[in-house]
Amino acid sequence: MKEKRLVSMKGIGKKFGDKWVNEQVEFELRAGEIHALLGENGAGKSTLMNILAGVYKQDAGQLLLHGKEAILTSPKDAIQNGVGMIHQHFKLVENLTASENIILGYKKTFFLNRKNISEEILKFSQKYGLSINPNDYVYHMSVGEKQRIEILKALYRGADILILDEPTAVLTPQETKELFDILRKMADRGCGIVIITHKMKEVMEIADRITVLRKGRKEGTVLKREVDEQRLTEMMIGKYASERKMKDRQVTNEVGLEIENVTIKNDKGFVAVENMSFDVKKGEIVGIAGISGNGQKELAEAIAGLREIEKGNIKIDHEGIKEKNPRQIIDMGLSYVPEDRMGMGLVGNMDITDNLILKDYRKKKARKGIFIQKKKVRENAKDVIDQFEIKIENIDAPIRTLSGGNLQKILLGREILEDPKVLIAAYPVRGLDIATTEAVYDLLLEQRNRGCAVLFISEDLDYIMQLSDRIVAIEGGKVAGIVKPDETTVEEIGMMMLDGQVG
Amino acid sequence: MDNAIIISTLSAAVIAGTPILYAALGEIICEKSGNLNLGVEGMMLIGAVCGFKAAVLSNNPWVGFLVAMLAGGLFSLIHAFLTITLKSSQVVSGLALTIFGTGLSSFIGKSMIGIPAPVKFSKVAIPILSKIPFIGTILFHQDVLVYISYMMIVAVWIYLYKTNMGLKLKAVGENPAAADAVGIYVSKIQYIHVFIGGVFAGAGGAYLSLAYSPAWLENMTAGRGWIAVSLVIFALWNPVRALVGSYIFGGLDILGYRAQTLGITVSPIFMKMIPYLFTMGVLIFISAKKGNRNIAAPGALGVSYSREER
Amino acid sequence: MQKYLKVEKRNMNNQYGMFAIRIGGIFVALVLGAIFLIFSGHAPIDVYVTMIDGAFGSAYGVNETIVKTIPLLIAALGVSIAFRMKLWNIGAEGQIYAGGIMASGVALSFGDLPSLLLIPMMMIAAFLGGALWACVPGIARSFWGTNETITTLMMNYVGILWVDYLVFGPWKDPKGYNFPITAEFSPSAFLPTFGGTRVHIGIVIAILCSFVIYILLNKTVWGYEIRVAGENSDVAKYAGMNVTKNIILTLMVSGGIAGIAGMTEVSGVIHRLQSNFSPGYGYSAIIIAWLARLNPIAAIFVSFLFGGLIVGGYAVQTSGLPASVALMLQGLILFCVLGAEFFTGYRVSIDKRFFSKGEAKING
Amino acid sequence: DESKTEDEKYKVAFIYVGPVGDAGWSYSHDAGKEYLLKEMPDVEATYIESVPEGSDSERVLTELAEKGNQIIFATSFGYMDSVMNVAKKYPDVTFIHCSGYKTDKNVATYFGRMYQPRYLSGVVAAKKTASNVIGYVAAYPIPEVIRGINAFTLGAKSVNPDAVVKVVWTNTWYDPAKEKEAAKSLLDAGADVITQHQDTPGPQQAAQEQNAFSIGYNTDMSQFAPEAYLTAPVWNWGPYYVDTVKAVRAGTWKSAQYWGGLKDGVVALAPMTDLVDEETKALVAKEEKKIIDTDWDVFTGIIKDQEGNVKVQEGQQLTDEELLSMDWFVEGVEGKIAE
Ligand SMILES: Nc1ncnc2c1ncn2[C@@H]1O[C@H](COP(=O)(O)OP(=O)(O)OP(=O)(O)O)[C@@H](O)[C@H]1O
Ligand SMILES: Nc1ncnc2c1ncn2[C@@H]1O[C@H](COP(=O)(O)OP(=O)(O)OP(=O)(O)O)[C@@H](O)[C@H]1O
Ligand SMILES: [Mg+2]
Ligand SMILES: [Mg+2]
Repeated sequence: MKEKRLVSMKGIGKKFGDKWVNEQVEFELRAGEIHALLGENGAGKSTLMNILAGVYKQDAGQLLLHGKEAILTSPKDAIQNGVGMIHQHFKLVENLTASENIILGYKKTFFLNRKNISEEILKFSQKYGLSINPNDYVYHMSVGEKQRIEILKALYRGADILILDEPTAVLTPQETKELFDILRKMADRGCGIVIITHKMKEVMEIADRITVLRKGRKEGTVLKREVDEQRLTEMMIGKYASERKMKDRQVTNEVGLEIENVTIKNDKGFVAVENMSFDVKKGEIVGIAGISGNGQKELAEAIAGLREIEKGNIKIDHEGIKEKNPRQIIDMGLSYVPEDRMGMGLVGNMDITDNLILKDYRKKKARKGIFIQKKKVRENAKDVIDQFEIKIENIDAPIRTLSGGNLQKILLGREILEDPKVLIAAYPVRGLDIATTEAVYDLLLEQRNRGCAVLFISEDLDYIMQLSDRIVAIEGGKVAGIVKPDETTVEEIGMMMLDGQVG
Repeated sequence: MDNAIIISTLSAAVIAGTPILYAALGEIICEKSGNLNLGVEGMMLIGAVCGFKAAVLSNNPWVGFLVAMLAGGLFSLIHAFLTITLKSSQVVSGLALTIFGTGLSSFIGKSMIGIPAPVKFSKVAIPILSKIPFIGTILFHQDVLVYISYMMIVAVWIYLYKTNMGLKLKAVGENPAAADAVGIYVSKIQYIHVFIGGVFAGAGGAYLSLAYSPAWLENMTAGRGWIAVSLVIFALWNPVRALVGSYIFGGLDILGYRAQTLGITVSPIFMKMIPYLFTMGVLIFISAKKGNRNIAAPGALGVSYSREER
Repeated sequence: MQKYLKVEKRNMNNQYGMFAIRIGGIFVALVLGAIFLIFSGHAPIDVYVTMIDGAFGSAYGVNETIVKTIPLLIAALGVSIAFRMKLWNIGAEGQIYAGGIMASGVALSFGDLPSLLLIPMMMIAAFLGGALWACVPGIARSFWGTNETITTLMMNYVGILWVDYLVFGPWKDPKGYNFPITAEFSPSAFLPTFGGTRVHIGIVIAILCSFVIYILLNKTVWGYEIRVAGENSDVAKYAGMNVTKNIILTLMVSGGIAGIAGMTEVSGVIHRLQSNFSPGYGYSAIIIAWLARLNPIAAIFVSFLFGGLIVGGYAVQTSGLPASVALMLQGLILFCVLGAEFFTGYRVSIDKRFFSKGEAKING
Repeated sequence: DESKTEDEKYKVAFIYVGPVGDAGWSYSHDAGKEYLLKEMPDVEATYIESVPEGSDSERVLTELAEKGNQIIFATSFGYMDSVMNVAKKYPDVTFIHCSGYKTDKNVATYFGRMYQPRYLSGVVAAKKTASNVIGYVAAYPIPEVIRGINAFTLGAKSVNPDAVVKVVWTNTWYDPAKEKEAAKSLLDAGADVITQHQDTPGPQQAAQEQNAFSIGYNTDMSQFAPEAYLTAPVWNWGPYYVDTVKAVRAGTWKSAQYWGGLKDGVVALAPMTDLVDEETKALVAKEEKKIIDTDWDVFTGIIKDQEGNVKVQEGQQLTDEELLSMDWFVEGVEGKIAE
């Protein structure tokens, strides 16, 4: 079998500061294949692909595209060589429309004929079976839609090398399935596709070949049919993660968090959560299942006091929070791991110590009079780093450049150390590798077993089923059904999420 | 107030607004690319002095006007180099540009002091339009540079909203990483538009030294560059609103004098405060009404883009 | 060109390296300046010697540079506080004027009081004046999100005009032949000076302020809050901080400190209120705060050097250089110092990929 | 200072509040400096321009004294305190302060009776006006400006009792565009002759554009508005500077409050253009002679203020003190002295 080689990367090395994050990496992509790139958080996957996409310049090694050596000095060079990358954080201009984003920088005419363009883009998208509304502004769009725009953007530029960096992290199962269908179709047309993901199941489903990176170096490239999940995990982390033990929980019937007929509006002033009611008992994990954008964010923010409750009330430990400010709610025992780590939970430009005291800088343990006891809290930070196995080189450096997994550990560590009465965890494992995911779930279970009321928001139904004691399916801001995992199926919950019907 | 006085007041407002209109248009274009250039005052002075000198030497006001634009543009490249290539703070670079421009302009202008403009732009009535009652005299009995400013509004509006380049510009100003990812040369776009901003500021300066009060005097812009910077926010980065804003500002600026001739006895010092208080008031009003944190500011305004940053 | 270069971010920890790069920047400025000076018919070495000599070459020069440093430093401290919270207070100039007005008001009304009482009163008044000036933009920003860059700028003009109003009107010195100045303050309103120099106690106040503000910003709960809110107000709200209150408070403290610069100027140097008493200290303060990277201790040195730049700028005029050239030299030095900052944060190297052996290569 | 050798130059310094390039006040002093250099080649003159009136002036003055200047001319009112402070420390240096009122052993003041040529220019304006409305663009309500307006009005009234002088305050010394606007507002309000107490030619240009007439200030401004310009009251500091430097050098100088008028040549009315008719020229010449040759001066009674109250009795004259602190308008001025 002699296939056309689209990409070969030879001996690639890249360093940030003085640290090599890619070293001697060999990578090859053939036409018509879907090639999965695996590795722990921080293994250097995104960096390697960014080199391929012209974003970073490698410090060592050679890059061949379509058989010829290429020196990429900018993404433009990469695009001209048929490389299109869909980044982990979408690179879309929020206040441009879909079609504007797609043609951006590519149309050579002087005037911009929006009408023609949107017709053209509509046809183009239909050709690939990617449904979008060309005149919609990006800030209106769901994640799935945004991703389709990104793919169209690459295709529109004639890319035959397509890189997707964790495309499924934010998608619903249905959306993921659609995406995979599309990717397969494109591969069949002769494209080479690289997909980075942390979800083994997906790798086994979609990939033809798999390359594993470990600590910046290549661990190996294998054919999917020759390996299984366990073997891959071993390649990634050197050992196989053990089965999770669902330790016995402290059975109580006491309510920790109560949502009572709550109505909440979103940023644009529309009702996002309508007349919602449920409760979370102490020592219980309640999973919220729903397609993202159906009120989860608004609900979580309202509980944290960051959003006004229009109607109804929310009670933590039987005490209403309606007239309380975020500070008071924190003091009542709420911990909140928000969906947007860097946008809300952590400050990228501050060091780990400053980030760890974000919630209790006012409390005794961090403060003396008007002063913050930097020395003392720095010592505490070291303990946290050890306890949660956070990989950090310089404790006084801003946390901005840490990998997603480490950031999440910092965030979770901080919230859990508070010994909360109620813990909200919104998409806590998004973008995390298997080992870290397991670690996070263990932490959540630990909290539950300690007697904390945990509200767990996720779009991954498998995990919700595994972890939750009860599941609240929501759709359109309303409760579609409350079920127990052992009394239902993934399909049933999926149905509830989609059309709000209780099966 | 009789009609004639109202007309002449409004007509004067248009003139008073024109130099700031030019500069504000330029700053809008510049800021649309995500670059905040606070050196408008300096660039206007450079435009004023170079335009004047060129007009004197060539005995042709058009040469003066073109040279002014070129000079303003070239001068702005200092800021471009510092902020785009060297990623310096845009605020500080702009302030330094004003300091430098003040010095450079008076240096260039040393030999031009006390010389009247041998040529200048005078008023020309546009045949039919100027006959329109009321509006005609106000808008169409002005000098050529005022007419050019009308055309510039339209041109800039089309450029920003109806061309491919305008789209790229918006993308660069909103999200340079996204623009970069689709192969737009972010720094090239920024250089070009900082340059255009300088060109317009130069034109605004030249309006002062070639049409408004044709002569070169050191520091003759007297703070108009700063007004232009404020106008950009006032206009929410929209050229048409900049037009309205400039004329309102120009009008408020001269209102104090008109009021005095009518025997209104409010202290002229307070009258002088009105434009500033007015700008503040309107800004507050707009933001209170919109309830939107950054209203229409380009998303990446003031931040230097660097590709490998995380 | 840029294509063949590799620009990488670096975390420079080497203090000497940083220092060397900045000195390099100044050196480049001097070379560029020299080229320009030669072209315009001046002897560069003479000009530089005069400049440095004027600012630092004699006890008198140093004293005068210190006199200049006082308002620059205090105002720079003021703006640094706001900048830490990413509040772009460019209204220090107006706050200086407001502070000057309030201090003068106290000095003119309570001239009989002893220094020990009067001067602290003036200082408090000046603080309140500056704070008042900054709280208008502060309130607008925190409640309606109004961009404070422009509102603070507008308040500058209003402040300057208020001084005009007062000195032309109600506060005009009755014995001053109707000239637009207030009466001279009573001596008890003068800040004490050192020896026969014009250096006044304001320098002690300024340096004290630097340390206090350093501690305030870096060691206290409030400093922590404004840093967090400056980085990301959503995080601050999430952490239960009262961002609305902090915006107003921070801007008021920022303005209040700048207001004190107005007080030290009228009470320490001019001894009365007059039009345009600040020649743009508020704007220079922004540059200083930035070059000091918002570090109050660094601001002491930067202000001193900046003061020297201004004093030296006048000194070179005595050797026949017009003011315009002095201004240009100042601008040039600023440009180069700013440009040099880049090299402390980035490493530039040649992209070796282009120069390695190999067959035909493709790129954009 | 006796130890100086013959060939060493005598050092004199000037400090200006504005840039030399303002074409106005500082420019007029610089012209005086140039005249001094021409007349006395062995004098070396330094100037420092754009010195703010705040704390900087004291240092600049000190520096100039340190540099061995024998005489320092401080050309703005706001330098007064600084001059007094520095003069105490340098008793051997002579300080001459323009437009102030404080003196010392080594500090004198000097100024010109600009109101005299202003009076004459009032005559010119009143003869020229057809509308009987004359516009006056005024900078700030300080005694010097008020005095000028009053003198101008008295001159105008002396030949044309129907004339009124409309005043607009700009509150700037130096903003050509704004000053032009102020003049335009006066023209729109019916004025057909414009005069100014401003440092830029903006008002002149406004007059020319609207086919009106104009009277300049500071220096001959004819080139800015050749079709409108009639004349201008101008400063002529040169001769005074020469006399002062000579006197100080000769050791004959004494501290004084010098206030020179037409007689001394410090102020003058610039040559009238052809737009002024012969009759007016003759009339002006007669008035000028009266001021120079007789005891009569502009502010000789009977003079009434705007409300019609008699401020100066028949035959009486205002004292210099009263002139220096003038804060009221004479009858015929339309406008208010702003609070
Ligand atoms: N721009 C940057 N500046 C400095 N360090 C960086 C930068 N980008 C990445 N790194 C560091 O390089 C290493 C590799 O990062 P990279 O993003 O490639 O990992 P990854 O395999 O994509 O991880 P993840 O699964 O979390 O996305 C990490 O240690 C990260 O902290
Ligand atoms: N990220 C966003 N979230 C919510 N609304 C947005 C977002 N970006 C833009 N908008 C809104 O979308 C509208 C269009 O914004 P945009 O900045 O594109 O305007 P524009 O094309 O620059 O035109 P104009 O200059 O007239 O404002 C505005 O009303 C703006 O408030
Ligand atoms: Mg990654
Ligand atoms: Mg917009």
